Formats: sequence, C-alpha cells, structure tokens
Amino acid sequence: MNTIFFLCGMTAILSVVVITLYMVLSGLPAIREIGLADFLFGKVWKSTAKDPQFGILPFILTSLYGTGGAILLGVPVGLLTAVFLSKVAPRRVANVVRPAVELLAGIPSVVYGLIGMIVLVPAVAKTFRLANGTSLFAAILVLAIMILPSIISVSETALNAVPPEYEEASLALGATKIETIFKVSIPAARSGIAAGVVLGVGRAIGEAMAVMMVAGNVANMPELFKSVTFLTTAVSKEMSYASGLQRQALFSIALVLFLFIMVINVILGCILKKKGGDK
Amino acid sequence: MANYERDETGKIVIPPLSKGRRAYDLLIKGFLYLAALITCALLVGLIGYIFYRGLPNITWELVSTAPSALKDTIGILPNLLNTLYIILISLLIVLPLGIGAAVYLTEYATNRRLVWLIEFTTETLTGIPSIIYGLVGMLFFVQFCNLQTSILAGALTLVVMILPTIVRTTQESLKTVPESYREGALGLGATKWYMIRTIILPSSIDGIVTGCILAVGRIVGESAALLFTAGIGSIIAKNIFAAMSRSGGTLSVMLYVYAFERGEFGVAFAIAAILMILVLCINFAAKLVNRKLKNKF
Amino acid sequence: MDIITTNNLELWYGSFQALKGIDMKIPEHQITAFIGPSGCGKSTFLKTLNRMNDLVPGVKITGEILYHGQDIYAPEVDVTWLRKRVGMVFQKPNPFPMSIYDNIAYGPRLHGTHSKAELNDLVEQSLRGAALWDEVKDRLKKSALGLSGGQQQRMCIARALSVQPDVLLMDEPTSALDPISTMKIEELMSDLKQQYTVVIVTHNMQQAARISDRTAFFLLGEMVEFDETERMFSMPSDKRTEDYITGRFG
Amino acid sequence: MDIITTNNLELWYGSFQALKGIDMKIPEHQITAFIGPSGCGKSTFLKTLNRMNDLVPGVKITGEILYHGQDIYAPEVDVTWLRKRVGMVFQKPNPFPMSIYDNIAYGPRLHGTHSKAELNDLVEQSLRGAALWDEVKDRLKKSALGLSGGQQQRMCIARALSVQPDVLLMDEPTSALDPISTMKIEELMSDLKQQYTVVIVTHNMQQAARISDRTAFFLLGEMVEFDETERMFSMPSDKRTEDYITGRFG
Amino acid sequence: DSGAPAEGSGESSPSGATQLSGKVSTNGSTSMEKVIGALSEAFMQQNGSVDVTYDPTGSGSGITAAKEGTADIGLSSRALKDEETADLEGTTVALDGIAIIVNKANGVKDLSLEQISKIATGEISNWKDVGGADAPIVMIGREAGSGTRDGFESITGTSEKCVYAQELTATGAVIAAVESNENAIGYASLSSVKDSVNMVTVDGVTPSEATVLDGTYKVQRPFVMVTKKGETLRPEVQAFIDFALDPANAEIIAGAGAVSVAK
Ligand SMILES: Nc1ncnc2c1ncn2[C@@H]1O[C@H](COP(=O)(O)OP(=O)(O)OP(=O)(O)O)[C@@H](O)[C@H]1O
Ligand SMILES: Nc1ncnc2c1ncn2[C@@H]1O[C@H](COP(=O)(O)OP(=O)(O)OP(=O)(O)O)[C@@H](O)[C@H]1O
Ligand SMILES: [Mg+2]
Ligand SMILES: [Mg+2]
Ligand SMILES: O=P([O-])([O-])[O-]
Repeated sequence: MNTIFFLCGMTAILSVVVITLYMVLSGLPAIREIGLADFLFGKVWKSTAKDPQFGILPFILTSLYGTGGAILLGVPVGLLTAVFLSKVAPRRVANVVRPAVELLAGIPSVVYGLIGMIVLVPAVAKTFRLANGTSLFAAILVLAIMILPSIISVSETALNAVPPEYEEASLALGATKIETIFKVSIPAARSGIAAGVVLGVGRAIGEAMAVMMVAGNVANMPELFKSVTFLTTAVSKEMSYASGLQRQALFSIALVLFLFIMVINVILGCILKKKGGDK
Repeated sequence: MANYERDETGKIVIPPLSKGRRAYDLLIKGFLYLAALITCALLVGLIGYIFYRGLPNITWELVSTAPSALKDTIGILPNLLNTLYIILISLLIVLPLGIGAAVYLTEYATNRRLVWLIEFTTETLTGIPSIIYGLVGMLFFVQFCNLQTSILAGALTLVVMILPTIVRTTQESLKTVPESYREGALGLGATKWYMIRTIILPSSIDGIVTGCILAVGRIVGESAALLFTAGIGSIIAKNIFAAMSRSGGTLSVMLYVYAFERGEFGVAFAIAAILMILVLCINFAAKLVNRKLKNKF
Repeated sequence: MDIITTNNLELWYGSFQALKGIDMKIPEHQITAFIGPSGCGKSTFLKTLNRMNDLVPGVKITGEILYHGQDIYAPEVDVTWLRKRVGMVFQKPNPFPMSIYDNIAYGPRLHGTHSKAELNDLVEQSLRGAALWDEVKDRLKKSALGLSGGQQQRMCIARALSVQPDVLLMDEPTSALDPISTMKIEELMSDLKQQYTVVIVTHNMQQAARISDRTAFFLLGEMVEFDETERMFSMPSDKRTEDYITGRFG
Repeated sequence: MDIITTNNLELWYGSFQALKGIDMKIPEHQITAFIGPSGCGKSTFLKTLNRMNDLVPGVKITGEILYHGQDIYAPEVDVTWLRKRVGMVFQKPNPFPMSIYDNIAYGPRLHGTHSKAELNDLVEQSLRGAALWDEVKDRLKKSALGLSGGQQQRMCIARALSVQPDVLLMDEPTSALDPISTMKIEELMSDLKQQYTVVIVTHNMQQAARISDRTAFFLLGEMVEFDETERMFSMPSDKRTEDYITGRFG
Repeated sequence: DSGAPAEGSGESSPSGATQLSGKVSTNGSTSMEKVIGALSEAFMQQNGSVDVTYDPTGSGSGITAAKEGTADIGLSSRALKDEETADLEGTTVALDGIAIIVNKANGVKDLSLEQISKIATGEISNWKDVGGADAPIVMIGREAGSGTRDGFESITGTSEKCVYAQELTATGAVIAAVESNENAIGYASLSSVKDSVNMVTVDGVTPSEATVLDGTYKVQRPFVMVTKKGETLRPEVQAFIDFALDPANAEIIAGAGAVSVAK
C-alpha cells in the first residue's frame, strides 16, 4: 500500500517535471534558431511572412503592461473591498457581499470574455471615441475584474488574521477606526496582501481566453488604445494553424510565459513562507 | 498636565475631532463603500446581463438536440453530455490519485524533503495557467500518447490541473482527524491501510466532497486547457467509451466557439446562463457541505 | 478631587448583565486597584471608562460615567479625544510590529505632531517615563517585537504616556510577566502616580495590597466594597470581601 | 511467570535519550504500575512494549524486549499480531466515530471475524468484561461519542478486550475522568487481572498503591526501583524513590 | 433532402452494396467545419456503422496529421504548397469565396481589387476616399497562418503588408466584429456570411456560387482533403472522399455555403 500511495504522491512531482520538460524541450529549438536576443527583444512578429520575423517584445511588454494595469485597477478596489468586508461592514452586509465575491471567482473566464466582447469593447470605443474598441485598455479592465476575487479573498484572510490586540492598542491611543485600519491593520497584513497581489499577477499573466476576445490580437507594441497581443494570446491564436518554425516559436513563447509563471510562483512561495515564519 | 476648558457648571468641554482627521475618515470610508459597491455592482451587472441575454435563448430544442450542419440548427445536448463525461472521467482518475497523494503526505511520508517537494510541486501546479496545460496536454496526451484530440485527452489534462485541489482539501481534512483515532486503531493491531480505510477516510469524507465540488467548478469553467486537448466536437456518441476517444467540446469551450468563432451570440449567452446556474449550484453545494463539516466537529 | 465618577452604571452583553449598579469615585493621582474572581466584571468595568467596550457588538450601557464632570457617553463626546486622555495598557504586551520609535511616535503622529524634533523629544520623555529609555536608546529603530516581555510591557506603557493622558487604565499588566519584570512595573506605577491617575485590574491580591491606594472588590458584576486598600485588607466591611481575601473562594 | 522481559532497553528520540538501560520483568496476571514525575519516560516505555513507538519518526531502540521469550523487535515479528496480543488503552478515551457495536467489533473484524453471531457474542463478552454491558446493551447501535467520559473509557477497555489480548497496557487511563468513573475503572482492573496481565502508567501514587501488585519508579529515563508495591511504598530502597513518594519533588 | 444523396452515394461507393464500417478521422481547417460537418452528417446517415470524426485543429495541423498518419484525412483551406505535394495528395472538394464584408450602415457597395488592397495596407484609411462617409477605416483580418488570410492576401497582393486593427482567430469573430463596428471592413468565408453584414461586390462582381465557380469572383480559395501519396486508403476513407466529390452531393456542400467542384 505504501508504494501505491507513494506513487500517487509522486504524480504531482512527475507532472511538474513533465510539464517543465515539455515546455523546455519544445521551446528551445526555435529560440536557438532565432537567437535569444532577437527573439526576446525583436519588435516585429511576422510569423508567416516569406522572410519571417519572430520578435516577441510586443507580447512581453503587453503582458507586463496589461498585468500592471490590471493590478493598478484591481488592487485598490480589491483591497478596499477586503477592508470593507473584514473591518467595516455590518455583519449582515458582509454576509451578502462575501458570497458575491465568491461567485465572481466562479464565473468562467470565457463568460468574462463574452461580456467584454459584447459590452465592454463597444463601450470603450464609444467612451473614448475610438474607431475600434478592442485594445489593451479593454483587456486591462477585464483582467482587473477577473483578479478582483483572488485579491479580495486573500487580503481579507490576511486582515482577519491581524491580532485584535494591535487594533485595540491603536484605538486606545485615540485613533479612529479608519486610522487604525490604515496605520496598523493593513501594514500588519501586508505580506498576506502582497501574496494576494502576486497571485493576481499570476492569474492575469496566465489568462488567455477572456483576453483573446477583447484585445484585438494584433502584434502591435503596446499602446493603451490599440489592439495588442499578450503572451498567452500570441500562443493560442496561431497555434491551430502553425507549422514548422512558426509552431516552434509559439512553444518558445509558451516557455517564456512558463518561466514568468514559475518566477511568480517562487515569489509567492517566499512571501507565504515568510508569513508562516512570523507566526 | 493638560488644562481643560470648563463651562460654567464645571464640566470640561470636549473639543470635536479635528477637521482634517474627520475629512480623512469620511473620505476613506467613502472609498471603502465605493469599492464594495463596485464589486457588488459588477456582480449584479454581470449576472443580470447574462441572464437577461441568456435566459430567453434557452429553448428546449437547444438543450435537447445535437447541432446539425445539414439542417443548420444548433443544439448543445452533446456539449452538456461532454461536460458530464469529462467531469466523470477526470474525477474517476483524479480522486484515487489525489486522495492517495494526500494520504501519502499525511499518513505515510517520513522524509521531510520529499514531503516538501510534493507540496511544493502541488502548489506549483496550482499556479500554472490553463493555456500551458492545454499546450502540454496537446503535446503529451494528444500527440505523444496518441490519444488524438479527445475527451480522454482533455480529461487527463484536467486531472493534472485539478490534482492540487483534491490533494489540498483532502490533506486539510485528514489533518483534522484526531490522532487518537489512529492510535486506537493501530493499538488494536490494525495495519495502516486498514486503519486508513476504516477510520481515517470515512472521517474525512466531507473534505473530499468539498474538493470534488471545487474541482467540478473548475472543470465546468475551463476552456483554454480543453480547446487544444478535447476539441470542439458536438456529436452525441453512442456511449461513454465511444465518447472518450473522440473530440468533444464542453459547454465553456463551446461558449467560446459560438461567441468568438461563429458569432452566435444568442447561443453563447444561453450557454453562459446555463454555466452561471451551474456555478451557483456548485457554490451552494460547497456551502452546504462546509456547514455540515462545521456541525460535525 | 475625583477624576472619574460613575453613577449606577449597568452593562449588558446581549441579555447577560455584566455590571450591576456601580457607583464609584476614582480619586486623582492615586492608584486604584480592582480585584475579584475571574468573570466578575473587572475588565468590563475598566473598559467602560475609556469606552473600549463600544467595539463589542451588542453591548448596552445605562447610568453615567463622568470624567472631570463630563458624561463620556454623551453624544457630543469625541471618543478619540477621550481615549487620548484616558490611556490603556493591556494584559498581554501588544507592541505594533514596527520599530520601537514608531511604536511610541504612533500616538503623537496620530494627534497631529509631525515635527521630527518634537517627536524625538516625546519618544525620549515617554520612554524615560516608563523607565525604559536607558535600555533601548541605542535600538530605537529596531523592531519592538525583539524586546523581552517585560520590556515590551514597559514600552506599551511608554506608548500610552506618549499622548499625555490623565488616566492610565491597566488590565492585569503584569500577569504575563516574570517576577523581576513585574517588580519593575510595580515600581514604575508608584512613580507614575505623581503625574497620572492609575487604575489597575489585578488577579493578584498581594499586588493590589502592595501598590494601590484604594481597592475595589467586584463579585458577579457588583462592586461589593470600595475602600482604602489598607483598611480593605485589614478589616473588610463585607463578609464576601473577607472570604475572598482570606482565600475562601475565587 | 514473567510475560514480558526487557534487557538493557535504551530509546532515543533523535539525539535525546528517553530511556536508559531498563531491565524489567513483568509478571503474568498481576497489575504492574509505572510511576514517576512528568517526562521521566513512563509513556515511552509503555509504548515500546507493543511497539506503538514505531510510529514516531526518528526513534531508535536498542536492547531487547521479550514477550513470552520472543524478541518483539525481531524482524520476523508481525507488529499487528503483537498489538493484538498486547492491547492498549489511552489516557483520553478515544472511541471511533461510529456506533458502540462497531467500535467493539472493529478489532475482531480486523482480525478476520465476520460471522454475525460470533461478533454479537464477542461484543457482549467484551462489554461485560469491561463492566459496561448493562449500561449500553439497549443502545449498541448509537454513536459511541454519546457516552459519558467514564463510559467511553470503559468502552475503550472493552474494545481492547475484544481482540482477546494477553496484556493490557494502560497509559493514565483515569486521569481524564471524574472520581466515580475512576473508581469503577480501578475495580474493573482488579477483575481483569484474573485473565489478563495489566500494566498501568499513573501519575497518581495513591492509585498505584491502591491497585497495583508491583510498582516501577522512573526518573529521567531510568528505572530507579522496581518492587512489590507494598514494599516500595513502605520502605523504598532508593533515596530518590523515597523523596518522590513522600512528595519531596515531582 | 437527404433522400437524393443517399441514392447517389450508393452508386459511387466502390464497395457497392457491402456494408462499410470503421472510423474516418479528419483533422484540420476550422473554416471547413461547416462543409465537413454537413458531409459527415449525411455520410453517417447512410453508413450507420461508420464513425466520421473531425478535429478542428487548423490547416497546418491537418496537413501534418495527414503526413504523420495520425488522421486519415487532413483538411486544408488552402492549396498545398510545392514542398508539401512531394508526399501528399490534395483533393479539392470545394471552392470557397472570400467575401469582403462591411457594416450594414456602410454605404459603400462596390470596391475594386486595388482599392481593397490599398485599404488592407493602410494606404487608404478613410471611407470617403472610396465613396463612403468621412470616417476612419477599421481593417479586421484573420491571424497569421489562416487559410482565409492566406487566400485574401495573395489574391489582393498584400502579403505581409496588411495593417490590421484586429486579428481574430475565426470567421465568425470577423463577422461579429464587422457587425458591431460601423467603420469596419473584413473578409470572411462566403459560406459563413449571413445578412447581418453587407458583402461588397468586387470589381462589380457579386460573390455567389456561380461567380466563384466560373472564376469571375476573384477572391476565393480551395477546400482540400489531404491524404498520403501512394497509399491505398481504407474503403471507408475512400468512400468518404468519393462521397464529397459525388455530384449528387453538391447540394450538401452548397447547403454549407461552399461551392462544389464536382461535375
Ligand atoms: N464580549 C463579551 N460578550 C459577552 N459576554 C462577555 C464579553 N466579555 C465578557 N463577557 C462576560 O462578562 C463577564 C465579565 O467579564 P470580564 O472580562 O469583565 O471579567 P473579569 O473580571 O475581567 O475576569 P478575568 O479575571 O477572567 O479577566 C464574564 O461573565 C464574561 O463571560
Ligand atoms: N515524539 C517525541 N519526540 C521527541 N521527544 C519525545 C517524544 N515523546 C516524548 N518525548 C520526550 O521523551 C521524554 C519522556 O516522555 P514520556 O511521554 O515518556 O514521559 P512521561 O513519563 O509519560 O510523562 P507524562 O507524565 O507527562 O506523560 C520527555 O522528555 C519527552 O519530552
Ligand atoms: Mg479580565
Ligand atoms: Mg505520559
Ligand atoms: O480557418 P481558415 O484556415 O479557413 O482561415
């Protein structure tokens, strides 16, 4: 029995090894052929041209900007909502809002994409008087909404874990409740909040389907109101049709994405471990 | 020592909170309510819109037929079935694996490094985005294992993806089983496996069920990982074994396909509404199980 | 002069009455000790004095608490001001997870002091006031969590002093400490009463006898007896007090 | 006849030596009590007797433990067989979360008894053996968690009896119980020694004196003295034993 | 109308009246989905024990699958390239017009091939330059590697020069995007275009089955079934290809919006 359970335990390790192996093995050839610098820093992606160019800087930057933008919008709203739920809301209100947040987390990403495509994209075009609404901006909005639940729930957990003694001490010094929250509770919960943010970054960088439906998918260098391609959408949009070097290059993009994610995972692990160590 | 302003009766006069601090308080409070409002408005807006657009498009014909290219009709029955098949097959595979891994971690493993490694890789799997699962699933299951784009390949891909969920929830509930149960059973001469089978697993069934529900939620919502592995087939197979070896689109995948590839927004919203109802049910079920769990201890 | 007066104070947690008709006059520049068995309402009463009980959901309070003659539960009272004047030190030392300096400067900053020089002054004064300055003056920028338990508790006292209160409420401030730290804090309290009014809850009758000027004995939410400490411990007027201080229950 | 003999038994938890060169002969059909201050290794020693210590990671054992002359740490020994023969009752009653019947039937089923009639018999016998039958015979199908603490502990004893052991190891079996339940279990033990060999760890010297035939005194991992209970309590041969039983430490 | 093809297939089936069984796996182009869907549905109605599967992986993957033998038939929505014809056999089963589509609110009805190519490259960027309102042109196209894009760009001579405002991964997406944006122009498989958008005439020629077939409508490409060269196909696979080429089944292909080449 021991062996059987041991083997079950090994599946996780095995999976990660296989995934890593496949990502690296399928991603390296194209990079070797194109050249790492040309690949990472090339600004032009023309994968099917006679004289193809495989520069993925636009995708990398788009993913970074897109994620950054989503964090910029999502974190304040998420954190404030978490504060509201954890410290301010009357219990009855919190009991309504909290399941709402959970529900937000349960909505499939394609549904976000669908509504983004039908409602958000035309609205963006109209609001900003653009000829075309598919844009980095629309993608940022969708991503910001999608990462909201994870930021809220992780931050709320962290805020709830702040020892009440800290807050009592602050109140007893004549701080108002709000002052206490912002000067004591949030700083004390910062590593948990950071974990939520990093988790959000991971989600945002990895999201494909919803982004694909609103970003326009042109390999432009990122501009707020232009159609752009993320690392994820660069892979998924051409994968079906690709062959030869183009296909290999797509796997190389996936490798880059994979490395991004691994780095984020490690950071997340460190934050959480440090938090655990504090206790 | 402070000197107090006193009124004629000798009572001290208490100054109000300074204007700056009061303004700060009000401002922040405003932001807090605003943020919560945004979150709720988003939710209400999203769900309201989905139902508003989707419910009128749900017809009996839609949910009870297969699409026909000849008759140019659309039905999502095959996709409903595919979703069911994928859930069934993935759970069937992932449950033994995930529970086994959790049992190994909590009951058997003695090597601290190995435990760390397994837990670390499990965590890592949680963070990998589904598009990468899709690609590796395509390379490994579809091409290397030569399963073709099929429900089986999709389910296997999902198995890896939801493994962490099952492992973690099972592990959590295994940890809540009191040590004294283990001692009691072993003290009677039970083997470890007998003890696990008769005492440990039955005591942690709730956690396992919670894990299943979460996993089902994940499977129902998944699209990117399935697009390249299970494909978009929409034919009613003769039976589940025939279904396993052919391409089959789940509801989420077909939502993407109908909306994005075919521009059939009515159908897309109908599927979205069905998905939302499923998600609501899943959340509700998870709550129920959790409540039962709390009552038990 | 009495700095705090309560009239017929009653308090309910939901339907449970935790305080029953308490009338007390707390004299200025003295140490007043509250004793009584666990659950008798000592902490509850202490917390009503600077309205820390406001935070507990479902609390209901009737009667009056006058601070310098002003009803602190009157609607126009700004509770932050009250808490600045009536400071509090808790049973378990609870430094913020920041540097010692920032811990002490927290209160003054809150109440509008931002000048570097003023803050430095206040921090030094407060730490001196809590007899901690010499021990920590070289590590002000280090985390307060690195201090020993006794030092942490004195730092919390310094933090309470930093906003220049009138009254210091202390809820079993030494129960989590070793005997030496306890002794230091007891000494400190005697110093403090020159400038401040000190109210202390203690489960330790010897401590009450050692340091306080007046003692109140609580039982089941009632204040059974309130008198000069010496008299209370030598010839209690109530049978229950006598039973308690001679160890017959509690 | 000695049913269990240990020769120069030593045990390490990692680098900490918890048992030091223990030589002991446990006589059949008697009650042997282990006493000693907290942390002296009583439980540890008890658990080595049916190898429950195998579960602790990092444990190292040297020396011999002979059960009916057979070294129980020999590689060919089946530990489940050993534990069936050498049963164990724990400090805190630990019924499984199932019916009383299933609790008692757990062991027999485990070891291969599945016939309904046999099981019924065994359950009744075991419960009678633990002096619990009359109290629970009408609620065998009810959850065992619904029993009182003392009943739960007797049920755990019944459960241990159900697999028909030779030896019953009991680690402070009454320390979580009220006086009346304790008395019942002490009576039960005296009955049990007709059929079983009982080894009991207790922190209660009076209990040891009341019920045991022989007593072993442990200190810091050593067995200081092992003798007939009466002699041990009336004229201990070791100074440390004397100090302990007269309450000079521990 | 499934009666007619049933008879036809009976005649063309090489094995005559013998019962076919087994599995035919097809794999490739997504824009052939409708045609293959219709064909296989009809084919399976006649041959109950044959299972035709279709993997919409894209033309590139389809060709690879045929080459590697992981699928019986590869599907490509473009003609095979020279290097591919070395070991692969392409059978054109249908032609597909690529319609140039604009929003319903757009007044432009006709564009010349040259105008189209200028619009695609961004040389013309305002509708007023082609007789429309004064508004920017939003060019919507397909992703690199798409057969539709390949066809459009090679016919308009704009390969590698197109400047797109959106690159969408499917025909339907292009139609939907054009439908929802007044300034948009795009191209999509004729088979999929419905009246939610306007098709412009190209050099005065209306895209239709007839004009695609006789070649007067220039913007078109073939639908190709790809098999391994020099290999005898299993009877059910051969039967499916024959079924597609059978003139009696032209209507099925037409019903799916493409133009049968069967004569
Ligand atoms: N937040 C609360 N909600 C409900 N009841 C409470 C609450 N806080 C205290 N009580 C109850 O009020 C009574 C008085 O509590 P209080 O903490 O004042 O006792 P105490 O005298 O300080 O005891 P101790 O010496 O144990 O600290 C107790 O019965 C307690 O259970
Ligand atoms: N699993 C373990 N790992 C490491 N050390 C242990 C372990 N179990 C016990 N010890 C140590 O071994 C020593 C003996 O422990 P043991 O539990 O046998 O004491 P005891 O005599 O039963 O005490 P008590 O009366 O408190 O139950 C103690 O110092 C204890 O800290
Ligand atoms: Mg108290
Ligand atoms: Mg013990
Ligand atoms: O889907 P297409 O290959 O025809 O563009």
